[in-house]
Order: sequence, then structure tokens, then C-alpha cells
Amino acid sequence: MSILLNNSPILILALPLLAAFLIPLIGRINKKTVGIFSALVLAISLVFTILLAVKVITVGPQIYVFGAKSSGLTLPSGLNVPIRIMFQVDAMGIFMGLITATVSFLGAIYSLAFIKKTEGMDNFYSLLLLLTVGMFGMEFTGDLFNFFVFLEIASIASVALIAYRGIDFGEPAEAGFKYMVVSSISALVVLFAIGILYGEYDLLNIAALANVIKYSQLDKIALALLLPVLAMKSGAVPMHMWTPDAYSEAPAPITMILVAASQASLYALFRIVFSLYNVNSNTLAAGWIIIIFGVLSMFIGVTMAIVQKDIKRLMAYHAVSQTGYMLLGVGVGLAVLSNPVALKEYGITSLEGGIFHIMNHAMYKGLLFLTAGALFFRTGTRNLNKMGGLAHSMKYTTIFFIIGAAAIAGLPPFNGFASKLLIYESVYKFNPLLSIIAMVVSILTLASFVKVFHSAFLGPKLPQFNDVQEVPQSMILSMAILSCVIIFFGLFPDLIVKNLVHPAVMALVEQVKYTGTVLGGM
Amino acid sequence: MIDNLPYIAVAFFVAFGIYTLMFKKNLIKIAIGVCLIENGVNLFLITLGYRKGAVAPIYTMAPSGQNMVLPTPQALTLTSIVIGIATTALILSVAMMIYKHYGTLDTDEVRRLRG
Amino acid sequence: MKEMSKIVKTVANFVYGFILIYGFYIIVHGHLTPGGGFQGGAVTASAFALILVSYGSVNSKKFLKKDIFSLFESFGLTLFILLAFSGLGITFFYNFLANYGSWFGDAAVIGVNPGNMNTGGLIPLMNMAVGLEVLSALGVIVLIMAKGAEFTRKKENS
Amino acid sequence: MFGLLETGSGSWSAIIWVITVLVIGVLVIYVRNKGEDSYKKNTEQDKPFISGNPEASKESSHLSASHIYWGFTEALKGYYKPLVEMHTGSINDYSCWIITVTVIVLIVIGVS
Amino acid sequence: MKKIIFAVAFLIFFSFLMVSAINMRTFGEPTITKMDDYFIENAQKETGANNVVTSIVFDYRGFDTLGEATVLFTAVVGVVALFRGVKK
Repeated sequence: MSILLNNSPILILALPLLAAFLIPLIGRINKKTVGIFSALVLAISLVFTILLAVKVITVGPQIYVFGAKSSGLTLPSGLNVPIRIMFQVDAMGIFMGLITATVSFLGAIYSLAFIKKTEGMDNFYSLLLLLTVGMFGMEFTGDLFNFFVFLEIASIASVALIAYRGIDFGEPAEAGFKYMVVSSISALVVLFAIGILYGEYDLLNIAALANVIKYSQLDKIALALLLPVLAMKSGAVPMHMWTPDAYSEAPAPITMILVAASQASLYALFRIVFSLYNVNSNTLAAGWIIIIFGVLSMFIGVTMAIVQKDIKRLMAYHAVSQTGYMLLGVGVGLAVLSNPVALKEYGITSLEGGIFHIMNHAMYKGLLFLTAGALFFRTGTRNLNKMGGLAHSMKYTTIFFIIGAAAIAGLPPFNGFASKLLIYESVYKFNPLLSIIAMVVSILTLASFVKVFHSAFLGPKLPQFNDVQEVPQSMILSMAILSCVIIFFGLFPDLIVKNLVHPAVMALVEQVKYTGTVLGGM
Repeated sequence: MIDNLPYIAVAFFVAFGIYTLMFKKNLIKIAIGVCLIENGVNLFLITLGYRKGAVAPIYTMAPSGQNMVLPTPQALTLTSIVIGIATTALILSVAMMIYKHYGTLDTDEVRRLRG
Repeated sequence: MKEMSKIVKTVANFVYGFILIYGFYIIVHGHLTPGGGFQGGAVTASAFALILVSYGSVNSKKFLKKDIFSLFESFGLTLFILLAFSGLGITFFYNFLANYGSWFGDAAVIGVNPGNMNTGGLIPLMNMAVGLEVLSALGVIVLIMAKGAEFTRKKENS
Repeated sequence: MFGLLETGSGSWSAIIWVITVLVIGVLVIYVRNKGEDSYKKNTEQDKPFISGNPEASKESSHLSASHIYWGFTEALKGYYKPLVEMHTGSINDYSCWIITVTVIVLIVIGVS
Repeated sequence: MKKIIFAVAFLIFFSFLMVSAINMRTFGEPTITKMDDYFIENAQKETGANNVVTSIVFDYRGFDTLGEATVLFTAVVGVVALFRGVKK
């Protein structure tokens, strides 16, 4: 048992990976058990993630060095640079890991009823597990090149999943192609920047690089190459055009996981600007770039969402605009990073708001996409003009949709309000205009979800939907779990902020702690 | 200037790939552009590891007394080459799917998702 | 794709075995000479591509079967990750066979040496696993691409 | 105890908010019940009176999505037209935007 | 109009690439080689493999190799899932 606990950082990844390799063999024997098997493996991975989270929060950052004589031995050589790949799980990483584990487990449960029993089903579950592995790797790794490898795993798995229905329809293949091209551009630019850093310092470990980085001209170019492509992977305007295509064409559970995947790229962006280039870089410029990304994403995303007719496309534009909130909060925190007074006054609070919004957004946007998938599962259409009066026949789905819409619009007492309140009040002290824009965007969000609610659920029972009934049990179960999480976060936000979010923010801000866990000297 | 000729070759590779992605209208040409950027980045990595007058880092029958080139970029390049193979295979098969449904490979017509 | 002329098929029959042997040589000697699992696997898959091109995708179904390839691929990857798991007593990917004395466990002669096959610990085993995975993976890709070319050609004709 | 969330310039507690809403709701229901009820069910009192015109059927009265916020989009046509035109589905434009933004960020970070 | 902006952006990007290519350290003379020198000296002793690159690929950075094999597997599974049910 103790060996399992000591190796938990790798077991979280390696068990789904092994399951993904075994699934083609199992699917050859019996296709029915594949879904149950993958859901089981993801549940085990979720349990390990929770155990690791408790360990990280109580004990401190966990290091796992691959192939060393002991898992904590970061410098096996005589010299002062790490030579092996290592996992470096601090509070921020495990925060993202919890989101990933929860979302992918619920997605697997939802898929049990959602995915038709066709011959490609075992491939679907294998790809789902591989996507989960890629996200975990991006969040846990402490090595730049290893991050690139896991970024590619996540991109390729998500492309294959987006184009999963491409055998029957043309649009999924088109969305998959677009996402493939943009994600290969981003991955290659990331690799180019890694090459620049390696050629300069002969290092690949993030902590060791952060220790010796000098912010020379080449470092500036590497930062300027890394920042926009990672923002693009997380769907920031004006590089957001792939988001509606990919989110609307993927199967609903995959869309929920894709949201978490884009947030993994967001996490990588924060890791780069906070842990790799901390105050060495010009934090004001980088912070303002991120703030401008955030404001553009918020406003253009929500205004584009109002005129959409495809329900999943509308929600995808809302995902863009909610990503803007996170970018805004964290950008304000980054802009005042080199100014201790302002950081203590409102920087930490705005960082807390941005980081807390990541988890809230994963939860309620996942719930909304699942409800959209339930509508599609029963009515067979995503066009809002053709829907109407579905509240008569799909009561549970209606309730879940109301909860999700209230949460995304920031109505108390749901969780969206808590994080948005943190963002408003702290950003107001930094620059009042930004805070006012954020509030206006929140109002427009509420407006567009009122539109969705009215046109899909309200109204008389339409004759073509007479035989529509409630969705199967497993879909209701996953939606209900997400709703309970949302209500709990909304009622007790202080517990989450104190125990999960604040340590994550501190792990981002204090660079010395990050480097010290690897290089000693703390 | 002339010492950095490999880096300039890398710059040309990447720039031609970017140009293909930006201004060419054929899906297969776009896949070729992605391959061009991949090759440029691989060349960049392998260039970083070169040492003047050094031999490959393999001790079997190595000429003694020579110093060796840096081994890490070669491992990284091996990894990124295989990743490039996977990416290209997936891009091409998705392009074949698009051709099956749309009957064309022109990016101006593969635009059912917009707005 | 269509079947090629008799000359091509004869030459392909002749060259096929040599390519296979060369690929396996590269895989097995990965820890001594340039090469390794990936390179050898790619070389071996080129032999399958040669058979496919020369015999046509219809006739070559006798030699190359996609299900067998995907089976081998999963098997190779599972072997690889199990080899990585086997070091879990110390750490993941711990090379516990190196300099251990048993299989592949001889300590290498430091410095320039003619090379001893029986060294490297887990590295040769991992080479073989990865070689198996890569050759079957590329084989599957080649076969499926050929299959997809069929329906795109149908599209063109219609 | 009430889950106070410190926001730097104040605090927020969902529990207190829920309790307040419940209390206000009870008060409203109480006040509402004090009103005298001359309203009788199943008489012509609960029929809609559209100035004498016959009532339209339920199905025809359903408002579909594209008609909602028509005035909003009509008023902001000058803002929406270029914005919607910006979203051409062409993959070339996607890469073009990425490279353009990368260049802007390169300039901003390079000079700062 | 839009095309002109994009062309200008491409030219600026290309010039940035050239500038950084000229500003790179001179080709063939790496300045800091601490990690790689360690590999060249100790790889044979620690892993017992003559080929230093292989010992890095499968021992020091073996996890990257696992991810790389996973990428290939992912692509193959994706292609199989994409072409499922295509009959010749």
C-alpha cells in the first residue's frame, strides 16, 4: 500500500495509459465491457488524485524523478542540474489535476449511454483515456520537452475525438482538421521556444531554468513565442475561431473534457509566466498583454454568442468569454507582481478569483454542454429554431440547465458568483473600466442564456417532440453530480478558496519555493 | 553571419512553412506546410547539439581521443520526428475524410462551419 | 491500388527478406550501434509498404492483415509499459537490470570497445518492444491509407 | 461559521444570502395572502382578453430563437456586420490571425 | 486589405526569425554543456549501453519515449476510428 502511495503521481497517469493500451485487446473479446472498464480505471485515477491532493496540501510539493535511485532524488549526479525527467506536483498542479480527474470520470460515465454501440466504440474509449493522460501530463510535469510531448498527445487524441463522427458527416472532419492545424502550429512554436532555451542554458527542467534565466534578447523572443500560442490553445480572441467549430462538432462528453484540456494549456501559460519567468521578465507588459486578451475574449465572445442559433456553438462562444475572466484575473495579478504593496492589496485576491474561476468554469460549462448533449440525444438537432417546449418532457434536464445557466451568469448563490465577485472587486482597484466591462459581459451572458432557456425549454409542447422522454440514468447521474458540486461550491466558497485556491496562488507567486523543491536550498 | 548558416536555413524552413499555412488554399499543401515547420524545428534542435570536429556519441568502435557531440538534442529530435509522423498521418487521413464528404480540397469551400 | 508488373513483384520478393532482416538487426543492436527501435521499425514497415505497392492492396491482404498488426501494436506497447512498471519497486523506469549480472546485465567496458551484446539492462528489451510497436503501427497506417485511397478514387470516378 | 468569503474590500456569504431570501419570500407570501380574493377559477375571469379578438393557438404563439433579441442585433448592425465577417471559416485566416498576434506580442515584449 | 496586413505580419515574423538566427550563439560552439557532458561521461557506466543516445532515449528520458510511443499509438487508434466501417 505504501508503495502505491509513494508512486501515486505516476500511477495517476500510468494506469489510464495501460488501460488505453489494453482496450483494443479487450474490445476484441467483448465490446460491452469496454466502457465500464474505462470508467472504473478513471475512478481509480480520481481516487489517487484525491489522495495526492491531500498529501500535497498537508505535506508540501511532491517530486517524482523517473528512473532515479529514489523518487525524491532530484540531483542524482554530482552536479547541480537535474538530468532526469521529473514530475513536480505543487498545489497549482494538483488543483488542475483534480479538475481533470473529475471531468474525465464524469465524461466516461456520460458516454456509457451517449455513445452508440458501434464498432469504433473501443477506439473511442481508448482515445478518451489517452486525452486524460495527456492533460494529466501537462499539469504534473516539471520538464519542458516532456510538456511538449504531452501537449501533442492531448492534441492528437482530441482531434481524433472531434472527428469521431466524421465517417458519417462532413462537419466533424472539417472541425478536426482545423483544430489539428492550429494545435500543430502551437506545438511546433512551443518546441521552437524550448529549443531556444535549451540552446542557451543546456537545461530542460523548468525549475533549473528559472534559477539561471537572465531575460536576454533570446529569452524575450522565447517568451513572446510561448505566450500567444498557449493563449490560442486556451481559446483567446482573436485566435478563438477553432473553439466554436471544435466544441460544437465533438460529442458532448468530449466537449466537456476539451474545456478542461484548454484549461490545461491555460495552466501551462500561467506556469510559464509565473514559475519560469517570474519578476525577471517585464511583468507589466506581459500582464497587460494577458489582460487585453482577456477583455477581448470576454466581450467579443459574449456578443458573438448572442447571435448564434446552434446551441453548442453558443455555449462554445460562452466558453471563450469565460476564459476571458480567468485571463483578466490572472493578468491583473501578473501586472502587479513586481509591486509588493499592490500585490498584497488586491493582486492576490484577483489571482484567487481567476484561479477559482477555472474550476467553476470547468464545472458549470461541463454541465451545460452535457445538457446540450442530452437535448441532442433526444431531439436529434442542435438548432435552437427547431426546439421548443422540451421542459414538458425532460424535467431533470431542465433543472440541471437552470442551475448551470444561473451559475455561468453569476447569479448568487451559485459558484460563478463567488469567483466573479473576487474578480470584480480586485480588478476595480486596479482599473475600474475593466471591472465595469466584466459586469456588462456578465449581464449579456444572462441575456443569451435566457434566450436559450426560452427557445429550447419554454413554450407549448411541439407536435414533433411528442415521443421525447427523459435521458438514460447514467447521463442523469453525471449531470446530477456536477450540479451538486456547483451548489456546494456556491454555498461554501470560503472552504475551497482557503484550502485549494490560496495554496495554488501562493505556489504560482512564490518562485523560490518552486525552484527550491528541485534544487534544494529552502 | 556565415557561421550561422544552419540557423538561417532553419529560419527559411519555418518561414516557408508559415507562408504555406497562411496563403496556400489546398488542404494537402497545408499538411505539407506543417511538415516543413516540423523539419525546420528538427533541424534547429539537431543544430544546437553540434560541436566542431566531434564524433557521434557512440562508443562502439569510436575513434579514440575525439570529443563527442551533445547527445540530448539527438534524443529530442528522434522524439519529435516520430511525433511528426503521427501528426502527418492524422492530418492526411482527416483530409481524406473531408474529400469524401465535400468532394473538394479547397479551403474556400471547406467552410460549412463559420459565423 | 493496382497490381504492378511481374518484374517489380519478383524484385520485391527478392528484396523483402533483406529489408526485414536489416530492420530487425537495427532493432536488436540499438544499444550498440546507431539506430534503435524506432528506426528499425520504420525500416521494417517500409518492407510492408513495398509489398503493398507491388502487389496491390487487394492481393497483399494475404500477407498483411490489419487486425494482426493492431494486435501486435497493443502487445508491444503493453510490454513496453510493463517493463517500465517493473522498476516500480524503486521508481518508474528504473533500469534495475543494468550492471546486475543476469540478462543483459554485463557492465560495459568503459571507453571505446567493440561492443558486447549482453549489456544495457532493460534498454535492449525496450528497444524490441518499441520496434514491434512501431513496425505494426506504421503497417496499420499504410494499410488504412491504402484502403482510404480506394474510396477517394471511387469519389473521383463518380 | 456562515462561510464568509473575504474579497479584500468586504465579504460575501451565500448562507446569509439564502436565509435573507427565504425570510423575504415568507414576508411576501404573508402579505399576498392578506389580500381579499374575488378571483374565481374556471370562470371567464381566467380567459385572456385580447380586446375582443379570438385567442391564437399555442403552437403559433411559440417564439423561435432567431426572433429573440432581433432589435438588439438590428440596432448594433454596424458592430455585428464586421464581427461576423471576421469569422470566415477558412483555415488560412486562423493561421494568419495566430501569426499576426504573435508578431504583435513579439514587438511589444521585444521593445519593452 | 486584410491580406496586406497578414503579408506585413508575415514579413515582420520572417525578419524576427532572421534576427534571432543571426543572434544565436555561433554554430558548433555550445557555451554551456554541463548536462550533456555528464551524459557522455557517465552513461556507459550507469546504463551499460555503448550508444549514449539510446541510453538517454530509454533510460534518462525514458518517459519521453513512452509518451512518443503513445503519440504514435494515439494516431493509429485515431486513424482506425476515423476509417471505421469503410468497405472497399
